[in-house]
Amino acid sequence: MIDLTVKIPGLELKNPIMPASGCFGFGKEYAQLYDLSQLGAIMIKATTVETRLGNPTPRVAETSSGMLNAIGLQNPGLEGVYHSELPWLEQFDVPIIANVAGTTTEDYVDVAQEISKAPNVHALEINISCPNVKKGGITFGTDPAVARELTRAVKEVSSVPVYIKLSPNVTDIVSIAKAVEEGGADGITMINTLLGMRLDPKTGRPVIANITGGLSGPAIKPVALRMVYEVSKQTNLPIIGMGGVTDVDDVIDFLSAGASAVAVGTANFVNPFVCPEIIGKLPERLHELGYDSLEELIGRSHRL
Amino acid sequence: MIDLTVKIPGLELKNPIMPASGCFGFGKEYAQLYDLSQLGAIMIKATTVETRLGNPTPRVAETSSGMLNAIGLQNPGLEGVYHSELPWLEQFDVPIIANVAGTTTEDYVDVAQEISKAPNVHALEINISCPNVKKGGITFGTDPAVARELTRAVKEVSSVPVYIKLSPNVTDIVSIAKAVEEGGADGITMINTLLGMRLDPKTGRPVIANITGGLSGPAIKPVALRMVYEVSKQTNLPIIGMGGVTDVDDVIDFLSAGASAVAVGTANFVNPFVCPEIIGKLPERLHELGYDSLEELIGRSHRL
Amino acid sequence: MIKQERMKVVAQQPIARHIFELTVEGGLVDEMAEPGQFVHVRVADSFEPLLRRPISVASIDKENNRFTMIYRAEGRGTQILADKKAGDEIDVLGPLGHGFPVEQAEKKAFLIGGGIGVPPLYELAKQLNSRGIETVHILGFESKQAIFYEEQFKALGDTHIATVDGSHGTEGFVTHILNELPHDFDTYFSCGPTAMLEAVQWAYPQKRGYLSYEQRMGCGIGACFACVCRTTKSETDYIKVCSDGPVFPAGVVIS
Amino acid sequence: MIKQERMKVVAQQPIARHIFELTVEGGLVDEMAEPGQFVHVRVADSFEPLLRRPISVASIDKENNRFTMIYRAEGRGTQILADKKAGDEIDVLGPLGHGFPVEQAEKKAFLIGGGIGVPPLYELAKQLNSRGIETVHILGFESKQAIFYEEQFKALGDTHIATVDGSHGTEGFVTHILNELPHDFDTYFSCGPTAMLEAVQWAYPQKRGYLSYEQRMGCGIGACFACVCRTTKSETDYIKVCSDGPVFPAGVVIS
Ligand SMILES: Cc1cc2nc3c(=O)[nH]c(=O)nc-3n(C[C@H](O)[C@H](O)[C@H](O)COP(=O)(O)OP(=O)(O)OC[C@H]3O[C@@H](n4cnc5c(N)ncnc54)[C@H](O)[C@@H]3O)c2cc1C
Ligand SMILES: Cc1cc2nc3c(=O)[nH]c(=O)nc-3n(C[C@H](O)[C@H](O)[C@H](O)COP(=O)(O)OP(=O)(O)OC[C@H]3O[C@@H](n4cnc5c(N)ncnc54)[C@H](O)[C@@H]3O)c2cc1C
Ligand SMILES: Cc1cc2nc3c(=O)[nH]c(=O)nc-3n(C[C@H](O)[C@H](O)[C@H](O)COP(=O)(O)O)c2cc1C
Ligand SMILES: Cc1cc2nc3c(=O)[nH]c(=O)nc-3n(C[C@H](O)[C@H](O)[C@H](O)COP(=O)(O)O)c2cc1C
Ligand code: FES
Ligand code: FES
Repeated sequence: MIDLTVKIPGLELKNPIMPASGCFGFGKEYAQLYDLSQLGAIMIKATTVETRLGNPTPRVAETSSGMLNAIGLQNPGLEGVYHSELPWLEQFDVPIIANVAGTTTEDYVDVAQEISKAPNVHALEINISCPNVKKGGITFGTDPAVARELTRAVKEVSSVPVYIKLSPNVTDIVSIAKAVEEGGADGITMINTLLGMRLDPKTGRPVIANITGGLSGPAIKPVALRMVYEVSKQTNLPIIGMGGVTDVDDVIDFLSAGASAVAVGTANFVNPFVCPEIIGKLPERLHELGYDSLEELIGRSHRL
Repeated sequence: MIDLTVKIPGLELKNPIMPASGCFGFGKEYAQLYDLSQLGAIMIKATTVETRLGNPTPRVAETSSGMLNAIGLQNPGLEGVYHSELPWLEQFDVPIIANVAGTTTEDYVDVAQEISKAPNVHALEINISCPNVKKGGITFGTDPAVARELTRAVKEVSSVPVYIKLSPNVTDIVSIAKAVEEGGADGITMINTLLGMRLDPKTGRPVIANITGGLSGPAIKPVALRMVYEVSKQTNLPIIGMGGVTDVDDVIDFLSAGASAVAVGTANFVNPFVCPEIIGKLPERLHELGYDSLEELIGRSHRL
Repeated sequence: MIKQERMKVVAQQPIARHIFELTVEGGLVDEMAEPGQFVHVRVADSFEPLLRRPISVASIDKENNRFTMIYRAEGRGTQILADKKAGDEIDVLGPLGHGFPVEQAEKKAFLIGGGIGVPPLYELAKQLNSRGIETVHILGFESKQAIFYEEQFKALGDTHIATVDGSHGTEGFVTHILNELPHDFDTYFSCGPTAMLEAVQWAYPQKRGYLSYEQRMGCGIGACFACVCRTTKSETDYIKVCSDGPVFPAGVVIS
Repeated sequence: MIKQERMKVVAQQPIARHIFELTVEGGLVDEMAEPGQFVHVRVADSFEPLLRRPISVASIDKENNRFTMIYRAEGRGTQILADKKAGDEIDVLGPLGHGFPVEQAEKKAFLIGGGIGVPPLYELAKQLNSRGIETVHILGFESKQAIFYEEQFKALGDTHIATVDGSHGTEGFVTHILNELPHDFDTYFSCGPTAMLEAVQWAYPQKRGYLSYEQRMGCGIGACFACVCRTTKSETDYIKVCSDGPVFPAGVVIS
């Protein structure tokens, strides 16, 4: 028997695979397709203090091996998530990682404090990296000092471990990672989307109503992997890696680069069964590679 | 007749298409395939003071809709380029843009001063963005103040207009663009490659000997386009845009976003005739879109 | 229930300019019920192009476990789809969304379609007719070359065609035809460009109507919030075209 | 001259485990001369996978304007290639590089190949034989299932096979065979994994030899500096496998 379990702060994962925030809603839709209890965890859609309507449409555009999105953090707000989405998810035996977003430190603190009290929320993912909102969001993720202070503030109020979600749109991601480590973060999730744009060649107009959007999918995997590798080398925080994962070998790559678990985003849209399929294939692939447990594989690229 | 000419500092281009630096050597190989005089310009491979051997192999790896490279600025050095490559290129009626690289300001200054004297070098492209050399290179491209001072130093000695090649691996590319504008740059070329990595899932080892490499090709086009759009909006410098261009509509997109000319890199490896093919298709495409001249199209996305 | 299945291509053929008729076979057909539902098609096994393409169900053949799509091959995804041949497999996710409520029609229905909005009206017309409802079809196309299924619709009821360039039928838009026809129907159903849907709604403010909307999609199942529209029902919420729609009662969507 | 051509697939078939033989037709064949040259194949019209794949010319049929490649379908590019059928077209750039100098052999040559390094030796053997040179073929494979062209080589000269697992011929590597054979040849030619090339060079320090190298490639024509090797000829320069090679005299490449 190959051991797929992973232990990171707040999370005892039966396997390292989880859907990424924003790509799985609050689970309801995918629950029509398979039993969510199979998943290692679920990262739910970003939650803000108030209901957010998000951006005008079109909100998505396809690019070479990738897509742009500018959803703009549409969500039913803390109330709705806390009182309706989270209780609904309790029927599944799966830890929830709540994605927290906001435009001010107070926003983050308010959501973190409340949502971390939900019984099935085992960790928070603080989204300081959303490229699709005008204020806040990404600015918290680009300045190390700001990121550190936000981490501190959130840590103070959270009842569960806090993971900070890093933006790839920075000169030096390691400095941000170190800053949130200083701020007391329990872990890091990375990467969020790269800021990109698509134009309609016929008209010259941006395809996405918001003009720019976040690039995700296989196109960004090399960037994500490089960043996970660097951060894992230079900090001690556990990392949940993501960016362009579509199959079991992508998961192997992120684990090798130093991630302790792996999130799957865009690929859910292409193959809604991608998470359980990867989970199903992991034991055999580990066996083929000569590993008895997942933990042995984590970070092996650094040990070569 | 559709007018394809573009005038930007130092360059009277018969059309806006040129091969990007490092993807076309010094022209000799592609000259076996077609007449280089068809090209708007040629951006030759980076030149450093001394001969550089570059990085160990493997130097390239394929990724989804992209590739990584870590050539490491292999080149015959200033002497070789000045006395053998550039004179050979004089047989073609095409302006040369010399790509200048180095590890210290003095390196850049020395190469810029000399190479700008070559009769067919009409402009310099200062590569402050190469991700594949340990020292120098990219560090000049990530700090606005350093970039500004380097621009000043190079401008002082150059006999031809100076374009600065920006790195996309920064938090705020506009601040770098503005800094080089202050430093006296005549134009900007962008973008260089995104820093990325690929692992071999069998072994966990990086595929590229240099561990990380620069990501290019269609995968990065959305990022490149977004950056050109932002820089064009916030500076007055002419831009030569690049990143993932493979066909005439990609060229239309970069021009729409504000580039005055467009360079084609990786696509030359896939289709060595890509530059003349795009040049051939441009007039008809402009006509279809209702434009009589290229200049009218430039920056149209900002005017909508 | 939503299924994901590698379905077998039974037939594919061009039926008008850039328009293809594609019939596939598989167990997923069992799940199909309402006309106006759609499927989300993955056109390649690779991740390039990345996203699935939403295509309406144009007709269902439960007996043979088959259904037919009619689509315009325009962008790179649909062009790849157009290359599929009998015997190939394609990955289909569906059926998705809520379709046209056939039970709402009483005696006579107007089916108003434009361009690639026409296909779902065909299965709708079949189902309405089999319930004894009279259907009148008002269909708009770009030009004569773009017209498809005229005969098939005629076999089910009165069929009026408009072409933008006047090369066949009435010159102009479907609204030009609507203006001429008596309003002797109880329910209308419409699918086509948003501008057409708007015009149709304005034409019949007093009638019961159902409109099928388009939006760019990510997941196609309601999870990603890509395909939203504002709605008259709530100031603080959107509706999702993929899972709440694509068919909505007239007056619900703010487009 | 180097040409880029959409060549027509004439035939494709599996000839050993994961090994395919692919014959294409077109004017580009006119340009082929030396055995050991290669072509750079674009396996899809899209940019995914992005890069061309370098494949050696395994045999040339000038009369019918055809040439044959033999390759292992392993990664995603070669797997796509393996799906091509007679009648399909593939985009071929070539012929590229410098091949084996057949004129260097005097009377008897050893042709030493390993795995997917074997294919170019076949055209080489043909050309040497047609010049009256006796050829001895020493070929290494993983296992019996991986062997191809044994009969074809036998028809041209003495042929010795080694398999790593001993399932056919000598157990072990080609070097095990080389140790047994008399050194009664004037020139050797070799293509295969770098470790094999090294071993062969060590085995015959006094002989004239030519070795064909592999490297990851970008452009395939000498412009991108991806495919370099250090060389004994210069401390300050590299040689490029794609345009200076892939065949180099023994002793030139530092691998
Ligand atoms: C519910 C629904 C039902 C549809 N039914 C049909 C049908 O029966 N027949 C038919 O021909 N078309 C139908 N369409 C439109 C069809 O989805 C698009 O024409 C198709 O996705 C375009 O893909 P492409 O590869 O040609 O274009 P590309 O330009 O390559 O597409 C790029 C991206 O934009 C999306 N996109 C482009 N145009 C549209 C559009 N009009 N609507 C939604 N997404 C778009 C694509 O899905 C893809 O994600 C339907 C759309 C929806 C939302
Ligand atoms: C001059 C030359 C001649 C060759 N001749 C033959 C031949 O006749 N038959 C044959 O089966 N193989 C030959 N090869 C090896 C062949 O190029 C690789 O097996 C092939 O490129 C792998 O592609 P893939 O799609 O299977 O793998 P992927 O893993 O998808 O390849 C990813 C990238 O790595 C490159 N790559 C992977 N393996 C190699 C390799 N061994 N050498 C060079 N690049 C590689 C690919 O070209 C591609 O750019 C030759 C290589 C060279 C350099
Ligand atoms: C449609 C969409 C919506 C997203 N919404 C969120 C979000 O609400 N919060 C967040 O932290 N990340 C969000 N992301 C980013 C993903 O969680 C993930 O970091 C990113 O897409 C990279 O992974 P991928 O390439 O596997 O998609 C979103 C991504 C997509 C494609
Ligand atoms: C193999 C290779 C070598 C390169 N060498 C250089 C170089 O020497 N100097 C430079 O400024 N950019 C270099 N680049 C970057 C390109 O000029 C270009 O900025 C980048 O590849 C993005 O364009 P593309 O996507 O069209 O390739 C190189 C790119 C590649 C792929
Ligand atoms: S497409 Fe994802 S919610 Fe509708
Ligand atoms: S592959 Fe480009 S130089 Fe050899």
